[in-house]
Amino acid sequence: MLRRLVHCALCWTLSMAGVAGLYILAGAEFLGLAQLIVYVGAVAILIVFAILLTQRRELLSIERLTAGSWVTGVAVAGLVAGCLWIGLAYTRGLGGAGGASGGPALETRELGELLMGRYVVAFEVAGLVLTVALIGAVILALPFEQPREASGRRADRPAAGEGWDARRQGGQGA
Amino acid sequence: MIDRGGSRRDECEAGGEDAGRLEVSMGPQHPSTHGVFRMDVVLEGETVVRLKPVFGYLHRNHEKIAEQTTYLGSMPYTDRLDYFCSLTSNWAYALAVEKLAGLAVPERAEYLRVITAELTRLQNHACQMGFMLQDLGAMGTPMMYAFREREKILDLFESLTGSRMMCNYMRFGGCRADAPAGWIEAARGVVGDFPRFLDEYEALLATNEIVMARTQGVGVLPRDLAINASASGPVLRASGVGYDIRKTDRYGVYDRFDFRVPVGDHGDCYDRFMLRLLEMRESVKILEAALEQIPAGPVIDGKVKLRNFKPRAGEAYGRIEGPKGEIGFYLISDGSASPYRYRVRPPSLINLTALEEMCLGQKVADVVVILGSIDIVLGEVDR
Amino acid sequence: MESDLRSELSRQGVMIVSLEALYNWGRSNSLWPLGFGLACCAIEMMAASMARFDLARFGAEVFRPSPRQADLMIVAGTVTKKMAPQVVRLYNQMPEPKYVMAMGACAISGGPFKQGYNVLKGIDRYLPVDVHVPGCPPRPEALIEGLMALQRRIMRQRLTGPERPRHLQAGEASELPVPTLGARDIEPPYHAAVWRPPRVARAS
Amino acid sequence: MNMEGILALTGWGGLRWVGPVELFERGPVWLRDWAVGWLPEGAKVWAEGLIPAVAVLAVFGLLFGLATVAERKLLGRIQNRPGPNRVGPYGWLQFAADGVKMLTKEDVVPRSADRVLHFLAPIVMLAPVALSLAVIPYGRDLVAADPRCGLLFFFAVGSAAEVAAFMAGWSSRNKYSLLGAMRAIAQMISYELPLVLSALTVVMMAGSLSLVEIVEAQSGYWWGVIPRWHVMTPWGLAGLLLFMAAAAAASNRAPFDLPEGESEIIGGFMTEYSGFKYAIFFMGEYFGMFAVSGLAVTLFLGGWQAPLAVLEAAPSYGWFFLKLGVMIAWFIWVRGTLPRLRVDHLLNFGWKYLLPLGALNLLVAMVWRGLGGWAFPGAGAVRWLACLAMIGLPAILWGRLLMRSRGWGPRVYRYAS
Repeated sequence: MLRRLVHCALCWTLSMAGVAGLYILAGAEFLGLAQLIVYVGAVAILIVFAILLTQRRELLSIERLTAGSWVTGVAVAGLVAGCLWIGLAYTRGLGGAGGASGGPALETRELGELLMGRYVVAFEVAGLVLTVALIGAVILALPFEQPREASGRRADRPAAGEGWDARRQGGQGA
Repeated sequence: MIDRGGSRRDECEAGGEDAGRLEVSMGPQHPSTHGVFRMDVVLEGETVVRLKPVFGYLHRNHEKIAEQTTYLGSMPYTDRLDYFCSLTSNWAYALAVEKLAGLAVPERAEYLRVITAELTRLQNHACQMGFMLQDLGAMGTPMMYAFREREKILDLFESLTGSRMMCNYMRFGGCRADAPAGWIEAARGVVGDFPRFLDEYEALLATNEIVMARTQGVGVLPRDLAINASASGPVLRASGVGYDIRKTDRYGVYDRFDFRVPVGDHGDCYDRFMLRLLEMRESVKILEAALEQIPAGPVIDGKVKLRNFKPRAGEAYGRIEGPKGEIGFYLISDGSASPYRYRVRPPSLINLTALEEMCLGQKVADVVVILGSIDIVLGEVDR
Repeated sequence: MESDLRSELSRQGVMIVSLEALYNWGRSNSLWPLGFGLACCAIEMMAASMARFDLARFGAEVFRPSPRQADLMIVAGTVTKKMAPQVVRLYNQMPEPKYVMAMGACAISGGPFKQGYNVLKGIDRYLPVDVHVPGCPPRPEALIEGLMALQRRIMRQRLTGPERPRHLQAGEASELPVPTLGARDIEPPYHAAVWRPPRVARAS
Repeated sequence: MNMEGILALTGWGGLRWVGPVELFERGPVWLRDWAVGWLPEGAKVWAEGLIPAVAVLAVFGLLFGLATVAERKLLGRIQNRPGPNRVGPYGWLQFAADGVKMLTKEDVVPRSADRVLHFLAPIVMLAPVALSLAVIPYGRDLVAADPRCGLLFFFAVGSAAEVAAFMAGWSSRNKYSLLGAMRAIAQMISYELPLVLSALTVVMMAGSLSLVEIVEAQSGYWWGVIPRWHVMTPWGLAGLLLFMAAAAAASNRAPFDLPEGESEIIGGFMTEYSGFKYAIFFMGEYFGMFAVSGLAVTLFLGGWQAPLAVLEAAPSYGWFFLKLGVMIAWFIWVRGTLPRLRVDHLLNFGWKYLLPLGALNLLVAMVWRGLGGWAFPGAGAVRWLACLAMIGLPAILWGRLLMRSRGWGPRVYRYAS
């Protein structure tokens, strides 16, 4: 099994790429490609970065699965597969695969018009929330003000490790 | 740390004690350490928080070898101290021995010494700028241009001394050989063409935005620290101290030439870079005057017995303004054929002592630029 | 292939290139040196790659900073006893086929610094040197001649038989042991696999 | 040339007389149709996908080889030296020698490396870049695939390169590699935004995400002379410059080659790669350069359109590859001229300079369209200059301001008394 978090993250990326492929197969080209850009290009890298910058070493490797967790895992997987099966069985009646041929997928232009017309409020609110999150992240990431000359001279510099620790605690407190 | 049965890989992954820090050993084989120099750097992200220079990968026992050989026998070894500027090392050593033995130098030899020393300064500074730009990532083009000029000067050296790099040209009481016919004219041609190269270099690089962004405010060496670290040469002058041994000692015939000593105000890499450019312009002025004024006459005092050379007991320190700073030789004679004590004051090593102060708080990419701006040669640092 | 048959065929307009010739042609014309300077000779090595001499003509200007991508190690300069382990380690990190050129008197024998306590008396005690380029330092032309000599040597190599290159011999160790600084001196003083002390013939 | 033309195979093996212009223009398409025509019905759909793929890979594979030699020769020219000239005629077979050597070189995997990821990284690097070559129209009707969202596809598959860089850097278990990977990711993420933003201007003006349609939107001539390429408009010119700056960063080319900054971090994420894997990385990088250059040609330089009506006789793909060559030469020229940026300068340049200007350029394009209704004499020139000033002045002033705020600038030196 995958014991290393980075491997797990990369596998997750692969599955996201697979989902994007499903979207494209279903005729939703725009959605699939957007999924690829957002999840493979950005979110996966964020996750990987987060793993790399994690301070706690014990978080980086996952304990080998015990017999009990095996059972749980298989049970959950079976449950999910069952749900999917039922779902598929019901939709089969809708007449063949939606496929690229006569797909119900939206044209990019229609998608844009919907987002800017009918769902504009929801779209803008989501945008606002994301902007607030972005600004918050920038504020969190800003370095704490330190005396300017600290960078140049050894004597004025905080002793090794001090600056780093202070920043870390500050970051956690904020 | 708690061992949870993780493999060595996991430890590696977590970066040892503190995952935020990365300890990198730059060198001894690293494209930008100018030889076999090593820096143990501790990085926080890309910022340097600790830097420990490690020397000695090119320790060639220069001083011990010199104490076992004759005075003249050390002359070829001084070539290999700073292998970019063999002629200035020659001169400094010859000066020390001449002081020790009380020898005078004929006037034409003094002029030849000045000419070769300034030509050495030209090629050293040009190549140093090329190397620094290489460290900045300029794919070799500035270096190629610098080496193109260097080859012209090396041709002059070769026809004068018989060797491109290891000239072994100075002798106690003069120079080994007179300039061959037409050499002065050839030198005049090379020197006359040099300002064009300087203009080209300055136009291409001095106001380049990337060069300015990468070097201005980077690797600042404050004035008092530069003095305390006994830095010399362009590194010291960039920190705002107008100290030039050519002016203070007036050794050789430097008092006959009109030249200025440029001084920087910021002490950063850009100042060190620009000072070398300005110094080259002054060197060209000296060279033009020297090539004009050079008198006829002998180039070596014929009475000096080089073969069985035994100066009387005593001590002497001879120093000159080399391209990298004050290069000096300290000799103690016990009256025998080889020095009792032989000591080099290597400008590269002494300028390098403030390296950590300059690098702390900078990015790892700046470290190589700062190192390049100091202009070290490992042959001289490690001796 | 028989040489007369080959010449006959080429007269008929048929180009026959054996795999061996192709392999040798490829690796001899693409010798990427390790960007690795030790001392004075390194400057002449750089000069050789610069405008006037231009090592690039032979396809050898790609000085790779990482040993993983280099083919040719030019040991340019004095190898001290402190540096020798790193030099051997760098050689070990290079992938096969790899070549070593000892450039300059110091790398060949210790040169003018031979009497020094800290200077290795020739890198061929630890590495299998293919080409020696004498001089102190050798002129760039000499280095280029050394490179061409290496190219000729590679072109002549047969890939089978007892003359085959080192990296194709089955029993050959892929890594050389790295010397260490011992209590008094660098240990071992030489690798028996690559170097044997010269036997001086004395009149009895 | 014989005006009657040549007997040529057209379509499904049919023979007819065609002129030389049509032969060269349509030749590749006929060849494909002819080859597909031989196959049984079931294999046709596969062959129609496979043949363009093989053709694109073969053409760009050869171009990769030639570009490496051209780069070394051109760099030599910039640096006063001849460059490779011994292998083959004028040294043009140098890439073959390098290729043979790379193929036969030992493949070293460090002992502590993560073998699987170490092996996969070059593939993950090369495959998406090769995919992105599929949507670029190389000539009239010469495109491997024309999805409705071609441009989006290009950027979407390109984003996998970040993952590859990370995989390479992390799996090598080398500190320089890790530093290089971190740099690569930070750089690619930061520069994707200005890249997309400058491309978005074109999408807005052409009204389509399909690259084929974008090229078609640039057909025709103003006053019969000046081609209607986007680069001939102020927003297109600014867009091209912004795009190329961001493209150099996105494809790790100088002066943005920090991820493999040789003088600082040895080889970046490629430090531990040898032999063929290294060659694949190298290839991926060049393919990336070709892909963004091809995209720039498509978006701004009219794709395969000829610059003059009389020159339309030459095959369209010829024009495309000529323009591509110019772009590659530009990349090489920049590489031979400029020093490298530092990582924080790089991010500042991306976020504080390219991004705002890209957004402004979007606005300029809107103004350009809005002013299209003017009809007084000289309206065209006024519209042109107004839009240029709208993007040009802020670009210069903002750049000056950014330099000034850091205290960067030329200095005057004094002399000791």
